[in-house]
Amino acid sequence: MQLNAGTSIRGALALATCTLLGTSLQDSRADASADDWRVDGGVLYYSEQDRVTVVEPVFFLRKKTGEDRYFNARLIFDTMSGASANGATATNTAQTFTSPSGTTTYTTPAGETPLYKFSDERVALALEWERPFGRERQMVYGINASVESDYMSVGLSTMLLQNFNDKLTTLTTGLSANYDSVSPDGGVPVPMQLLSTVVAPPPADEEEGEDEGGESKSTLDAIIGVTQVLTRRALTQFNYSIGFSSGYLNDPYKVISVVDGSTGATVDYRFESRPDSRLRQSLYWKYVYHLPRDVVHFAYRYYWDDWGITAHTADLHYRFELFGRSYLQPHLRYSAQTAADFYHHSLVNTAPVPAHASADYRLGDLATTTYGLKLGLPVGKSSEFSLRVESMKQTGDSYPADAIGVQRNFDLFPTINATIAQITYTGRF
Amino acid sequence: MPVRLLIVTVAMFGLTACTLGPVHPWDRDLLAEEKMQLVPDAVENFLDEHIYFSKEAASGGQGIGGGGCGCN
Amino acid sequence: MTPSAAHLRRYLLFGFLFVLPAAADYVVPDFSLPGRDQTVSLGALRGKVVYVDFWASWCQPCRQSFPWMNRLQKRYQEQGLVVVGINLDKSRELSDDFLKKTPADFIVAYDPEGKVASAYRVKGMPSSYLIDRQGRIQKTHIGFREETSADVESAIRALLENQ
Amino acid sequence: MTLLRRQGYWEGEFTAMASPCAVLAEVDTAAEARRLLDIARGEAQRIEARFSRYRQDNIVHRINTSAGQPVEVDDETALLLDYADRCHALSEGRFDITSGVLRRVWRFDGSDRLPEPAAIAALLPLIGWDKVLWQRPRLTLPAGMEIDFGGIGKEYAVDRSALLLQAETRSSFLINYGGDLFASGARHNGRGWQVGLDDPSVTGQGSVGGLEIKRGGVATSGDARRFLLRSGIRYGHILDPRTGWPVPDAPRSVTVVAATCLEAGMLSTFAMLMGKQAETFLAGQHVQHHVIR
Repeated sequence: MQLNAGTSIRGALALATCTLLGTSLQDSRADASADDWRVDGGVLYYSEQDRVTVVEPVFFLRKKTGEDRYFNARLIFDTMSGASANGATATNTAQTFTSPSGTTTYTTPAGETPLYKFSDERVALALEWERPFGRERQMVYGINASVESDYMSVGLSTMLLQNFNDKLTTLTTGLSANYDSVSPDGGVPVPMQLLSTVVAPPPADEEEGEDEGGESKSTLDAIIGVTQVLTRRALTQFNYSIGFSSGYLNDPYKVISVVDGSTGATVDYRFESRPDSRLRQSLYWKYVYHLPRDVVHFAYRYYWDDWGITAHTADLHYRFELFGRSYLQPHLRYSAQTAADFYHHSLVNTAPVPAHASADYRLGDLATTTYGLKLGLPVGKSSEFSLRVESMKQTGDSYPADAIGVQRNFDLFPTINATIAQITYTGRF
Repeated sequence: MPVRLLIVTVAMFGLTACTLGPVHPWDRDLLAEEKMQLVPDAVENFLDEHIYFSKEAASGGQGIGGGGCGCN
Repeated sequence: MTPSAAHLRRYLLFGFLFVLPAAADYVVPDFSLPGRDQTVSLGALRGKVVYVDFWASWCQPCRQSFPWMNRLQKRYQEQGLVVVGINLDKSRELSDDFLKKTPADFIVAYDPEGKVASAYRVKGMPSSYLIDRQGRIQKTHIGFREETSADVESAIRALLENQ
Repeated sequence: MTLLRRQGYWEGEFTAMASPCAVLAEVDTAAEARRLLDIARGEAQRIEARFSRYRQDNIVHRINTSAGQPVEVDDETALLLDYADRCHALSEGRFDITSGVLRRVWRFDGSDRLPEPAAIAALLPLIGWDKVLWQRPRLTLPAGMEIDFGGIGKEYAVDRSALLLQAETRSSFLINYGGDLFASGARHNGRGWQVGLDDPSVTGQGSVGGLEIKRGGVATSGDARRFLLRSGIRYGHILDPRTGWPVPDAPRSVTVVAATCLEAGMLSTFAMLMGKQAETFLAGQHVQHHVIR
């Protein structure tokens, strides 16, 4: 461009200046876009009638670290206290139990379901990273760890989400592995050993402390699922998941009553014994529908495993939109499961000793019914406070047909009533 | 798969086939809402999974991973 | 294969085969839409470099693209750039609320039924189309990313430079 | 750093780039004014730290001591180098960021001590942007040569600070770094910001007429006190990099108003470098300008 006095270079200079100021502005000053942070703080209060009470404060953090890139962190504190059924059934005499190492004993009055007292604290931390790979694929990597006085767990997981049809269809596949180690206070019981044969150790071992080593188990889980947008108002998700655990799967604190074949009176107990592997599978379906203002979430799961347990679970949330951003959300959940093959409420002393046996009610024929209500209230421009109160009931066959003699006088499957209360604050900034 | 299960699967698919017309990107206003996400409240979902994991034998289905616990 | 599953499979297949026509020299369909104060017609903007952006109030990345589009419009106004934000909300009230919080210093047009969006085969939200002075699409883009907005801007400058 | 309450606006002052800097903002509260002042000051000091040739810890020092080895530069430096390259082309070599070495021989202290022509001639091989190999992001400066963003730095800092403030507030403000200005828009009363033009003969003490600016950049080249006088000829401090000598008949000062401070600064510098043809050059650019001879 010949710069004789008259030529105008103003346009070219203006463009060069824009180049300098334009791009340089973006490089040095990231656009502070809102909603990069989401923080959820919540406390769960779970309390069973005269059994265990759990207070569980949790802190969730989700930070957007780039386009479709997120960092998630979950910090969980768990304090459990109260009593838990040890597996033995109520009977017509008082009952005393000794811990596997024989160092602690506790007694239960006649006619009452034996419970053992415990309290424990647990801290768990999970970290997750979400990374996009092009517009259609997202990977999630996660690590987690959980520590309590007698239990430790570490694990990692990865999930792939692949979009099709302009994100109308999403295929999710995931894998996770966990390693847990349990070191029960009171020692690791010998499965199926009769409590009467447990010998209290000589005092000398006292100060060396209760804990005599521990056991471990590892778990592998895989999931494959499809999420499909059906209409402007509806989407559905369908997952198949499979999980395999192997190693020490027993509950070290659980025993099973041994009763006299004719009178049905409890004569002894055995530490429970479960198989050392478990293959779990489930089909899960979720359907979400947006009515003119309200939203319905319905989920159904069919579960089955090689312990002989099958379970149907249905879960329904109906969210009523109130004024502004507040809402009321009733919740209904029903789950019915069949007993594990080796579940028995008790064993007959004359019968041959089975390889595996457990009286843990959670492995029995069980129906869980939960209903509750959640209230959500807006806080400021984009934050929210919510309160949820629910009631949960677990019932089983209290008077099974195969009960013998005195057993018929007692409730062999006491109903559990629990209250669930949760307050949560969700902050976005 | 037991027969009962097959019936359940077919029923589900039947339900979803009704209106599968394409949903344009600009028709996803409702689907973009927070309450329409598959897990609208991660805290509640996590706590529920923890309760039922430790109070029932069945577990999982919705997602994977997450620390076990000696919950008893 | 239950009938519905077959339908689903065909539907998935259909998704794969679909390809947007080659972006360059594809003369963009004209449109005329109601604007905030007067009708907005693409034909009337022939001779200008036009940056069409389809957005909606519920779309999070759209919110982040507005400050950048405002800067674009202010910076290249004299050189002949026109930014047109086509809103696809079903109700005007939603977009009005959005614009109160996130002002748009560029032309806004309304396409509640998505007719123009269909004509442009919008594949994701937001979607943007860079149209040269002769009305041909030179660049299309789905989504908004800080990193890629820099080269969109240099493409705009290139189009502005050659008269 | 001070903050003063003025008639209808706040004025914050600080020093950076060896010159008095001010931010005038029509905001309501002192807190808001201080916030904007902090942002502007932060940016000015950031740019000074990165591009001043007086410091040993920045990219300019690394380049000037690279002894002929290629140096990889970051995006912002690359953009400035691209800009300098473009200005070099637009001014046909008159604007050259490698001409800084000439200050080793020229002292404009009003005396009559002109440097030896031989000393000037010895420096010429070390001057010339065309001798530099600039292939983004690598810059290779022949040994002994130096670059200096002095002619761009201050105006760049003004515009950068203005862009940051514009993203923070919609109220009107005026940024003034040592005479290089940017006004963001009309004031509440609809009028522009009043800008006094320094009288070069008594720089800093009196102005030779004012200028009202609503939106845009203002820059002034030329500094009446820096000259040499020998046998009746006044040698201004604006040097032509191609000859190493002051530009003959350059005006004492040129003030230009343009869309950005950078454009105003470049046009005023180009005009000074055009010497006798300064006025004709500026007339061809259709910008508001003011030349003092």
